[in-house]
Amino acid sequence: MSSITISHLGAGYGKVRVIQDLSMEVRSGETVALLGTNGNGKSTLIKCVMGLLTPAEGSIKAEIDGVTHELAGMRTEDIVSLGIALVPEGRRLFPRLTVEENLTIGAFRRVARKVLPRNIDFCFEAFPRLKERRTQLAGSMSGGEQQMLALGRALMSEPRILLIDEPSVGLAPLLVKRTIEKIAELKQEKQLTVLMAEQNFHQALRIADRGYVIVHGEIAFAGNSAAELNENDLIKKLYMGL
Amino acid sequence: MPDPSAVLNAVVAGVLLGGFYAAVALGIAIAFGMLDIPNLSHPAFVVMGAFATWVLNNTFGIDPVLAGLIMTGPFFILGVLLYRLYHTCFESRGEAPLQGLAFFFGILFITEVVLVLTAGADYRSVQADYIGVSVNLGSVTLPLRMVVPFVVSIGMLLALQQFLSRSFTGRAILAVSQDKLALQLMGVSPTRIKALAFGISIATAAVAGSLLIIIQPVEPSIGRDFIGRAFAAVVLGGMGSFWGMLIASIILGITESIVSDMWNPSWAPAIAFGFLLPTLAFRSGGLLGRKL
Amino acid sequence: MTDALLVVDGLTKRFGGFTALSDISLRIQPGERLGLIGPNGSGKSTFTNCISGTLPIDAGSVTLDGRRLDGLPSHQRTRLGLARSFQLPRPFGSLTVAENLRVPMLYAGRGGTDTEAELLEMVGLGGKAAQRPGDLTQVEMRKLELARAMAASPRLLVADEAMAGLSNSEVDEILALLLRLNDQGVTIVLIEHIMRAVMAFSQRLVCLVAGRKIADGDPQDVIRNDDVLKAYLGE
Amino acid sequence: MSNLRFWACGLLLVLVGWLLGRLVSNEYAFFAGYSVLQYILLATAWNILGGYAGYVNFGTAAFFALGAYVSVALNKLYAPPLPVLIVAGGVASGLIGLLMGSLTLKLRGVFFSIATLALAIVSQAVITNWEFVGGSSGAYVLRPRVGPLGGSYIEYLFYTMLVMAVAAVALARTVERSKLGFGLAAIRDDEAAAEASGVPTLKLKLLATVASGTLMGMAGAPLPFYVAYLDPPSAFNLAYAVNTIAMPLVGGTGTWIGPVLGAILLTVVQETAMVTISSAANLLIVGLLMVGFITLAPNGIVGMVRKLRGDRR
Amino acid sequence: MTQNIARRTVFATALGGVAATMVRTPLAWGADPITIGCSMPQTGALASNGKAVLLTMQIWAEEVNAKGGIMGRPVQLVYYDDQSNPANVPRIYTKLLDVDKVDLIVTNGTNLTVPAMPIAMERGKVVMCMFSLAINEKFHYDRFFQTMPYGPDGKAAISAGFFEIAMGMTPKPMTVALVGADAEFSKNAVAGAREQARKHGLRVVYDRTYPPSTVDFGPIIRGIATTNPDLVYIGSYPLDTTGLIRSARELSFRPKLFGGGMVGTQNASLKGDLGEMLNDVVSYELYCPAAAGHFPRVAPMLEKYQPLAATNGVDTLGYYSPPFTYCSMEVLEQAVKGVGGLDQDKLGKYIHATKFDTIVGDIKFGADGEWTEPRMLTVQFRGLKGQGVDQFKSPSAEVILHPAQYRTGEVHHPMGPAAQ
Repeated sequence: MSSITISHLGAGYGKVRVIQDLSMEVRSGETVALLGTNGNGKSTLIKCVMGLLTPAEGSIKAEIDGVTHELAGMRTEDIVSLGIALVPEGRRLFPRLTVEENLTIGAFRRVARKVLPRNIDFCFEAFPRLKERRTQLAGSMSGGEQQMLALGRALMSEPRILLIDEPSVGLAPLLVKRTIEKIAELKQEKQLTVLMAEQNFHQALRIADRGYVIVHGEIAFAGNSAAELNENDLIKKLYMGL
Repeated sequence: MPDPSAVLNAVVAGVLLGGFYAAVALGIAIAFGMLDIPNLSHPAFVVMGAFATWVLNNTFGIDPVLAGLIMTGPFFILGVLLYRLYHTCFESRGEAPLQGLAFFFGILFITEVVLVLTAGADYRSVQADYIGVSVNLGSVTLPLRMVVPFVVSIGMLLALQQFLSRSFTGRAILAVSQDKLALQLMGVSPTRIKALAFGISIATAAVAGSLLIIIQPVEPSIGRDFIGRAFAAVVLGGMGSFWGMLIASIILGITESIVSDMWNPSWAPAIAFGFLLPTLAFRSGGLLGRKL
Repeated sequence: MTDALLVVDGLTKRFGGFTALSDISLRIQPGERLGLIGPNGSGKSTFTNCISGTLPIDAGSVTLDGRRLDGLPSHQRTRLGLARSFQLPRPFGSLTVAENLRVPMLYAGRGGTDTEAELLEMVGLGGKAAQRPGDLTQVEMRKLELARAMAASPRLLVADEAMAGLSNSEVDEILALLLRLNDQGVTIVLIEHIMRAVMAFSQRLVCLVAGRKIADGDPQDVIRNDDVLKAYLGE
Repeated sequence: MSNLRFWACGLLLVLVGWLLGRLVSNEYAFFAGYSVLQYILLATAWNILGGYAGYVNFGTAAFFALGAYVSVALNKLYAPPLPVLIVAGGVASGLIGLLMGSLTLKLRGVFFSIATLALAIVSQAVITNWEFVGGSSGAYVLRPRVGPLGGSYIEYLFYTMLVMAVAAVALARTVERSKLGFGLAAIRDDEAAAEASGVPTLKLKLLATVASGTLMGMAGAPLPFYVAYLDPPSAFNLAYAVNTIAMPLVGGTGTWIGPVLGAILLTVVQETAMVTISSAANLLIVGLLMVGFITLAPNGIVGMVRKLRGDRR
Repeated sequence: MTQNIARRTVFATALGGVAATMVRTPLAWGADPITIGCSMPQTGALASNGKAVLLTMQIWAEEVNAKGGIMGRPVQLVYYDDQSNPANVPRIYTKLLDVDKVDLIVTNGTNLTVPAMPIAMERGKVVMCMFSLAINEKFHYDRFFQTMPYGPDGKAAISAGFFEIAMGMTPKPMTVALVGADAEFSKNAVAGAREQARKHGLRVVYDRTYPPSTVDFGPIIRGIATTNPDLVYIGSYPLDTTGLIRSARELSFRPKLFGGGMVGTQNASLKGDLGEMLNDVVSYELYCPAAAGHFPRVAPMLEKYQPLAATNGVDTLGYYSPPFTYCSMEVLEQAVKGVGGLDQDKLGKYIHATKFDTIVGDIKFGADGEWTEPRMLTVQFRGLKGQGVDQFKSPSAEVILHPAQYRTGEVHHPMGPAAQ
């Protein structure tokens, strides 16, 4: 069992408040999409969950196997140790390490070290391209391959909850589609709880159970199903100014 | 046309010398190349390592290389503490580069003076069976005094290379300069990793110091002679790359050796450094550095 | 057709094995208000960097008012009248707000008659002249970033996501500012995610997806273009 | 400080220096004063590149020693008056700065720093092998007893240095407030943004390197007369590089007053330590002071004063 | 004394800036002291020598004061650390002379003395100088005196003995290699040797210098060996002396005669470190046990010096600087007593006119304040085994070859293997 409950969260940078009084939850085994265009607070929210940004107010509770942890105020390293992993926006690979080194470093977490060989095999099976390029430097790969590596690297830490920030960034449409499908596939195989921030609305909804639309740091709409979100006008207005 | 065996001898001597330079530069390759910490005082720690080796050798008759290895422990702790100070004062405030340089200049002075005050200004040297002995391989004469440091240096480099590429901590050290935030997302504390890596970098100074005192007697102020050479080797080698640094050290060594032997020793360091300027100007990534 | 102010022809940019921009061609008329859209990572910022000379290009050419810009360093392009603002504001932190404007005025002021004070007044930073950028709010910082670009008296201004992270009313402020500038004869390329602003501003819209130009034309047509919709909303 | 006040102060300083010189009977004041002024000049010169543009030069000793050795060489050939030697030393060091800068200023700052370190080592080797200026055995430069203005020669050296130091500080202050100063500050804060604002960064950095090198060379030109004997290890002494970096940092970079304050503070402390604690411990104090200052007041004295005044620069 | 020095070090270290008072040796008596000022390197490259010199001066002062001072007045030393940097020297001597108003000054080393010369000359002060080479050739100052026993022709004196011995060997040597460090003393030593070689009709087959920062001397020795010289004359500083000797041994380079003006072979720790590698090496000395019979007062002084040196981390044998430092101080003492005051003019004239009986024998100063007769000892190391300092206390470890009046043995050549 693994879930995240965010209540009355407020956060920002310096004097600028990006998120106000935001509450939401990700229940165990769900894939939840966080929708909205750039600059509305999706990344800020993700940063708060990962401890990269300390929230000004509110709480972020993570429940993993019956134990509840308050994430607000915890250090990133400790949050990762709980079994929460993030695939960051822009992938943030270690460009001068090889594919395999990038994967291995993903398994730094104690629990993950023991199952390193199994997880590497899993990644290579899931992403055959990575196996072909195992000795290549991560920085020299194409965008799609990099996104696969970033996903694989996050999985290496044996997470229970996976956060993904903008997986479609910089990818050609076909690759976006494949990446999104891959996420669904991995989630299934690894029994993960997934929170995915994504601007690509339709692609995200293909795999999401539910979704929240964030506008100016507040939840503008909470859709209990993909269909509900699909039918909402707010999205088109927000996205295309129509 | 110079005698081929003379050339061979000069080249071999240069390789051995370069191996020793690599031992001094290794710590800088880690601190400066991988962690972005401009530790100008590293050579002073090398001299401190030499004095520590002298104490152990002189009082307990411990073999210098072994003494150097023993001292890696205390030096590691010293390095961790120094990094903590550096981190709190500069890195965490985000004003590292310029102030950091001056900070390490200050540390260089302090280390030197502490040595003068505690160990005196006299020359210190160690005793070991291999000092003063040579072996002959065909027409090449190898003084063990240079061979032992070369072997230890290469050994240390290999061991560290293995540590960096095989262990989790090692890989985290390699990664920390590339993307601190991403490393945090792997569950690693960048500050802890950097402290550890800096500790290792200072620990290598203990070994390099023991090698230095095997090669020649030391007195507190000689560390300054190595600042230029060691930094040059690291920059020429492409900052974080051990192999690049080793090759650059050996190039420096061979140049010095050949120029000394065949032409005029007086110009040896200038020519070695002469390499550095054009390399910096036209190939700023160094000789070998992983591309990107 | 009048002579274009900026002509981009076959611009291509690669990073290692990754093609960030491929064969982009674009003409911008004097006085035009052009919107440049595209999902995150589609190459918009790389495009800005390539035409402003921050990044060298691998193929193609960039011409401003008949003058080839290829190989010219950024500062000369700025002096020729091509100014840009940065996506994340990059003010000169140790200088005051007024001094931030003085730098381009001194170095690229192409006979512009505005003073620092007038410019600051115009962008609404009138009272902040003596403050340091570190003390400004997010929106003020954006305004400073724009004001600094304007201080170079540009003929073409590339505004790179000048509104990201701002509130509705703040977006309107910046928008009004840009429109006023355009009134004064400055050609503007607006790179933006906030569609409301883009639609309100642009006379013409260009859409980049994965480093390719997939649409160029009337804004209303462009956002109804299937490819654009797909790129944004997915299939 | 207004322009008028600055120039008044500068003039006053020269006058007071001259008057004090008339009043003070012991020459120690001139020798010590010379050393303080020399470091004011060096620190100010370093700060033009290091403080204003943010490029750290480790090679102060190279520029400084070059000025000194040009002076030795010319003195041996024609024995021209000191001002001529100073100009020549400045020109030579400025040219080296130009050469060095055009090769390395395109690089990231840290590579530039390492390149300057290499420059110091190469130029020391060249001087060591240049027999005309004494090579490694050193050169004797016998100064006349009496300076051209009457009074002892060291008095003359002191006044010369006083004028140069005041002029350098005035130059630095002018640069700071000029178009060039704004350009350099922009480069220091954000090089890409500076380019985008039309600042020709490479040209300005070169200009700063040349100005800085020229002043360092001028600072070195009178040195042979001060020490009477010059050999490469003392001309290229590491102390010059260390002090000229430490002084602006301790005083505060980015403004003309910082290096001045830093130079005065550090030279006075070093001198006091040297003539009171007669052991190795004097260097320890200097080291500890340097480290202490840099860790506790990272923006130097100027930064500290500003903080106290509540200005958040 | 031990305690005094140790306490001072601790005190200065601990209190740092506050400890401004301990420079002048505190004195109990009321009489106005005679102050002797000097600049003495305590840090940097020359600290090793500077510390040994200072220690000897303190021993001397202690002894003089114990005997009741000079003319009833105690002596007091005022010294500052110039950090081995000549640029600090002018300030130190003007401080000493104009502010501290010391009565007498002493200087040490060539490049740390020259900067003091104009200052002393302008004030008409007697300069008692130690361990410098041919300074007064430039100044011709009649109140300058130097106690390093080079004699009137300094540059030649360093190498004269070596070449005289070499030319006495059979068969006569034909070729010589010259090598020296890029620094003041060694450069001059080699320049002198070049003259000597020409005088004796030797062919110079190698003549190079090397930078003092050289680490591996193997290539230099190889370079010399390829020219196959009969003699190798070296001008070097301590670290390179060690490097050159070690490399020559390791490469089994054994010319007929090897050595010369090598600084460092006089230093206890380097002697002990090189040990048997020194066998058959020829170098210079100012004093060694083989000469003890000629200078009976040196041994008792060194007995005082040696334990103090050990605790201060300086040269523990003290054959090099201490006897001649002590001698310089004795000359000053006798001159002040002889003149009956501190009048610098009279002191200068008195020192020129008098033959002094010192710890290192009778000396007389001639033109330019140098000794009238050179008295550098040229020695050859013999019969050393392994490493260790103590064996150097035996008169047989160093055989004096030159000058004739002190000779204790004949030259051994060609150079044998290290272990004999």
